[in-house]
Amino acid sequence: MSDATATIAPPRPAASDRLKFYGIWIATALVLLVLPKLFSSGGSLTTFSLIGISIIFSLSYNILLGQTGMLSFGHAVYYGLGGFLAIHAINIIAKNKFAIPLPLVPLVGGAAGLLFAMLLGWVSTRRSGTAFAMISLGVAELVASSALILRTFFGGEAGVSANRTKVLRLFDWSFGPQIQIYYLVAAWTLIAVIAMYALTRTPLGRMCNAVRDNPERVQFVGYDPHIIRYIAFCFSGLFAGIAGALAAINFEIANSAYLGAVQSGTVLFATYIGGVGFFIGPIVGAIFVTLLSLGLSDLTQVWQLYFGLIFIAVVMFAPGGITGLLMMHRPLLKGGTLSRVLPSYLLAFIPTLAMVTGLMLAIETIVHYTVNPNEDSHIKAFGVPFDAANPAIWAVAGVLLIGGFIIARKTWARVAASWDDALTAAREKGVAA
Amino acid sequence: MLELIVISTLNGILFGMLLFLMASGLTVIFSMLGVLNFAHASFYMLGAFFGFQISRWFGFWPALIIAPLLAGGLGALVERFGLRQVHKNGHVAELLFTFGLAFAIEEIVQIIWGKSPVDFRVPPLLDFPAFTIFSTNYPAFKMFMLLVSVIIFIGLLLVLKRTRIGLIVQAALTHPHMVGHLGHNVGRIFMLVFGVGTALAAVAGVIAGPALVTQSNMAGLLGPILFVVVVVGGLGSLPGAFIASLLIGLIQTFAVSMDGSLAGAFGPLSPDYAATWLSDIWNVTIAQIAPIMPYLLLVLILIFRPMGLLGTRDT
Amino acid sequence: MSTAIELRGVEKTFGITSVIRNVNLSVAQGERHALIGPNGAGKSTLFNLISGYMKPSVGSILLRDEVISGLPPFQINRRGLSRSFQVTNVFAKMTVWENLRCAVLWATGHRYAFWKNVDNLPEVRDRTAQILQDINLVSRRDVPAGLLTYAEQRALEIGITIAGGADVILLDEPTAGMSHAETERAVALIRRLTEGRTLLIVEHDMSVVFGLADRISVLVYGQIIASGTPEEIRGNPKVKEAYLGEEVA
Amino acid sequence: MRKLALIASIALPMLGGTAMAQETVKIGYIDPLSGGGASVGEGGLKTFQFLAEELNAKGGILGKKVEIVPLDNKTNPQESLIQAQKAIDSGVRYLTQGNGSSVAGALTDFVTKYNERNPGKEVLYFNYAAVDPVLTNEKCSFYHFRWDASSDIKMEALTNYMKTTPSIKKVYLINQDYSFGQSVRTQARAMLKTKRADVEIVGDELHPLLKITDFAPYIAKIKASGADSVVTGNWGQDIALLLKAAADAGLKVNWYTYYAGGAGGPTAIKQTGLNHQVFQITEGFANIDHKTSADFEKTFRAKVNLSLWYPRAVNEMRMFAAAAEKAKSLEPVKVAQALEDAKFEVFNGGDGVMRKDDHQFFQPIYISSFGERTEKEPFDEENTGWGWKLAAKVDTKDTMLPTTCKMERP
Repeated sequence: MSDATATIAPPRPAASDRLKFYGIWIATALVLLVLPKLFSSGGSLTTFSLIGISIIFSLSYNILLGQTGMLSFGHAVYYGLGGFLAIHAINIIAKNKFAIPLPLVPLVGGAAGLLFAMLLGWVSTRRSGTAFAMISLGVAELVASSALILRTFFGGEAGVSANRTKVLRLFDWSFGPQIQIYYLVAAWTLIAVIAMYALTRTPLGRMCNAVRDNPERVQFVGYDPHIIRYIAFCFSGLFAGIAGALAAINFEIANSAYLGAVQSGTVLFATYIGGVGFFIGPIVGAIFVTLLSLGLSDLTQVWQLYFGLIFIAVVMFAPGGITGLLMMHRPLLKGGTLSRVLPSYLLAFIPTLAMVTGLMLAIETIVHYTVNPNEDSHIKAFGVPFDAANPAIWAVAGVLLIGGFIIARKTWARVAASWDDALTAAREKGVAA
Repeated sequence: MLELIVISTLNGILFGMLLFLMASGLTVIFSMLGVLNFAHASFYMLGAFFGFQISRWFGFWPALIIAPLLAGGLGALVERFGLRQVHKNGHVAELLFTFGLAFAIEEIVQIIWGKSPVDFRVPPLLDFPAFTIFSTNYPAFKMFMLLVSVIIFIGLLLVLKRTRIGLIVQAALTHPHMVGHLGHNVGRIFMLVFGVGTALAAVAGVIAGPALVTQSNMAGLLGPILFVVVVVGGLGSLPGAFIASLLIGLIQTFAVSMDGSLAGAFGPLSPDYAATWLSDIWNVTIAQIAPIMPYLLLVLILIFRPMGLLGTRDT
Repeated sequence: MSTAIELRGVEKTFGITSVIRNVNLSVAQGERHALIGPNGAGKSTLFNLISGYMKPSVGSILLRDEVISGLPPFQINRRGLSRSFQVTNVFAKMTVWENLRCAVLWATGHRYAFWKNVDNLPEVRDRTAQILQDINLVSRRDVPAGLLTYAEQRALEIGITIAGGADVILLDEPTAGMSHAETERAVALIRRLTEGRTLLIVEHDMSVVFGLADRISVLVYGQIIASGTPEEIRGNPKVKEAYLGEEVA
Repeated sequence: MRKLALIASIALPMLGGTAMAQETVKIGYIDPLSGGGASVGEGGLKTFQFLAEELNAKGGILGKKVEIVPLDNKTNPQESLIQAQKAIDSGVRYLTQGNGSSVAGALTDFVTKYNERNPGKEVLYFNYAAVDPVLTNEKCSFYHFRWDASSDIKMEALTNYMKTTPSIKKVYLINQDYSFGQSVRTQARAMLKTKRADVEIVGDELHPLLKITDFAPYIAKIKASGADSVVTGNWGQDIALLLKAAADAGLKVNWYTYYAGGAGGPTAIKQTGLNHQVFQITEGFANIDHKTSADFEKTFRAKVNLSLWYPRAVNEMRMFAAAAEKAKSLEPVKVAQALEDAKFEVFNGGDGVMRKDDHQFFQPIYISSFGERTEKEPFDEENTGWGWKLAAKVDTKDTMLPTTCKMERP
């Protein structure tokens, strides 16, 4: 490397940076190791396992959406096929007593995801943008419908089940108890996350970003955008397959729901709500959406409506997702001007909260009258009991909703203004420094 | 046999025209705004439910007018206060917005009208067999559906050829980049086009509601097929959408009436393979795979004509 | 001297409109060749045809005696022809450094590699750093391309074009919209960067054209009406009549 | 990742508490309570809550109050397993579910494996509506009990009825293309062959599940075949749309269905005007001439504003209470042993027995038709004015089918 490069190119990470970088991974591993000691009930272990699976799946989806700019409505195809192959693999291994332990089964799922992505991806990645989105939808419908026709392989409606304890045991781990499954999922999650992070640092990963930003220009620096999209698609399928296999191991069953539109929609929601612009985004989204979908249905009957509204709100007001919102504050934090926006946040928080509360109250009241009109009007939503027949409640809902909106609008303008202020100040400081 | 062919052709054309009613709005919106409205089928559903509710209060005929106007008005509002806000974040964000919208509309419809089918009936005026061929009745309402579709089709053609807005829309269809140069009233035109497009879908909903089923999953059932139509026809091509609509309508209805399978053609499979996936493929009849025909067609088109039947442009 | 680019009877029609009509053009190796003409003459279309963005309706295009018409853009680029765009066309969300690095990767042979750390490739770093220095954007290294000033984006545009090391460079109005001072800097930059390479440039600024070009071709209504040295063009009555008018005379 | 721990610490308490000393008998009701199947799931939930109240009014089971814990499975097998795990965490030892054989299959598997891996903490699974025959044959489990008649049993009853109905000559089979539809079709073929060899099967159609919006093409085919009867296992919109298309085309046949009485079905039949042409095969219906069940139906309708869809749920809850009393314990394994071979006078009258071999409940099966009512049919359905009328009763002994179940007992 020439001397000039050393001064011009971005500096190589210092030893301390590198230590920090590896430290984060090691810390993550430690947290994963300790977590079940803190929460040991079967339910929380299942929740953690599901979150891990969802993290791999969402990150694999973000290889498409966030990194290569491909919006897919059918990513569950590769997840599902990975799951099915894994289940069949477990059954075959158990039947023939092959010397393959359970922790290696996700590789089968990954291979299946990769294979089908290679097969189906060549045609669909020829187009990008809206056409690709529609094609992914069509291919997903095709595969999901075929799953019900190819009964021997997919097991029809009932699906295919397996017993994960019947394969070769390692160190006397039967993989019956959920705790062992948790560790299996945690290990694979760590491996997959590291692998997918590494992928973003390769020439291919960088060119994926280039294709996302400007597929036209990519052609004029020697690259075929179709090939880049195709390879990205294959990787995405590979990791989705691993996630699917882990899900199959967790549930010990694979069925057509794995391949379906709901599964594809969920991963899209998780990834986008988390934020597609940052590597960590889908991880945050996977955690958020998994917890929400497990918890929200206990709190309200119409959780899916809230789900949809949250998604629309994110698309409209926070296109960077949760992570995008948080990362916006990094320059302020660095510039030391974060404190300037906080008061306006506090100011905006109160009327916005009032507005949201009013909206929720209104929704729950309406739901009571349309869904259960003959029942007792003393209902409970989000753990709060109230009387849906009480005109005072309606009035409160109305006042909170409308009043909150009017006031909140003004405070949002203030937030925007103080934000600009703080950013400018942070930039100036940056220049001064 | 002849009976089946005649009936299937009629049914196929009917279904195709219904698809085209929706696909036309979708295509025009796509050409003008550059966004594929994922919630288009949801407006079809809204049309059906509005039609159901209004026909309860005022009868079917007022519903046929009011429901599309309502749905179209909603569509215009969605464009004005939703899509336009999202526009600055690019097409993916717009598509995702309509995706979220489709999800939310389905939920809201479920909350208001429930999840089971509602009792949306054919108006008594049209509740009689129009004619009988080979002892099979053909309901008058279906003829009415066909008529409405054809009238709207002709009306659409006239509007496109004869009015200023129509000319702008046509220009947008052939030269999407020119839309940006429309000047200051571009916002209003977008709103209008979106409103009219969704109103067309709602018309389809009102007339299909009584004939088929009015249920909260109707959008989810039809949506994917609708997108197949516009991709197969060629994104942004109105004639393409027309041909693809009829093609898919006919393919689906004819496939249903065929019992052929590989086993039928080449004799039963050797018993050695009876329990393998090969036997699934071998014994499946064409009728069984009728509903996946559109998707098979999609894949074939993509392999041989990636731009669609009459498509000229990439997205 | 051998020819770098040769166009033989190239025509391009859109529907019934013909935009390029029977164009024959040859640019010698190492030559700086300017393409001028009034607005709408088809200069950008000609660039699009040569770079593979469009396919000619009739005729053929050769790059160092090899037919390239009909090849996709990336194939042509890999054969050593690179172009810039009239409207800035960079990777807006990526930093200046990453923009240039993307343009270097194929040429350094890393292609679709997914097993190498892109930060650990010395030759990529060297070359990117070199280009970054060449286009004077070292101080803007970590700024997303979308946030650069117009002149900086134009410089980056040129940087991306030459970064792959192509020896035939097509520049489409590289100084359009620049101030006088910026234009002078840009011309100096172009002169330096295209040293020893073949350059085909579309330009409206006549001082740039006559200061830079070895040869000039004049395109009017899709046809080349004259080709020659700056002096020949200056003196060509047809050119004067059709295009330059009193401006040069 | 640090965030994960934080979020988890906030969110987890709501995902599952700890099992406390049991003052109540908790029954986890796992069925769709949101999404497409919710109307059905809600109806079932109200039924079980009504039955729980009925038991509590009599002092509960072994002095403990019965509580129904609603768990939304979104008609998704994976989600059902999560919900089952959640229920178990919160101290539920009895699960009940009915909608969807795929869910039932997954739950049986889960419960069996869970009990194997957690001896002493067993869980029982009461199935009130999933009719896939494999659940009491190949995939039978000691921990699974089914109160609904399996689809094979229903077909056995139907074909026994057909045996005595000479007017049926040409039968057309149309079914949904999935395991249940398949089993209806194959059983119909096999059983008709032995019982009524003269009946001609003029058509055998499988169509995709819940994907068809217009059945007109299928009706054209049925018409062309000259069938006089159609046998179908269709449910949900697939039966409503099928009948609608038939009425539109003026098809005059008798419909023998499994689920024409499901939610929305009666409305659809009334709409088509197919008066007493649509038959259903059930273990009971409102207009059976039986005093106590008619009284029950009246109170139930007044309270819940629904007709009783699941007479079998009544059997299930009452037999559960009886078995617990008999075993003098609420330990699932003991309750399960008490349930085996339990005899029971069923809700609509007649003998019922929970067969030990496969944990399938056997009961009288009724064939009824839907149409205008006489004074013998007091109840209508879905406010249509029409009601179910008895066509035939098949006795318990005529529904007994052999099983291939080889049950593993603890």
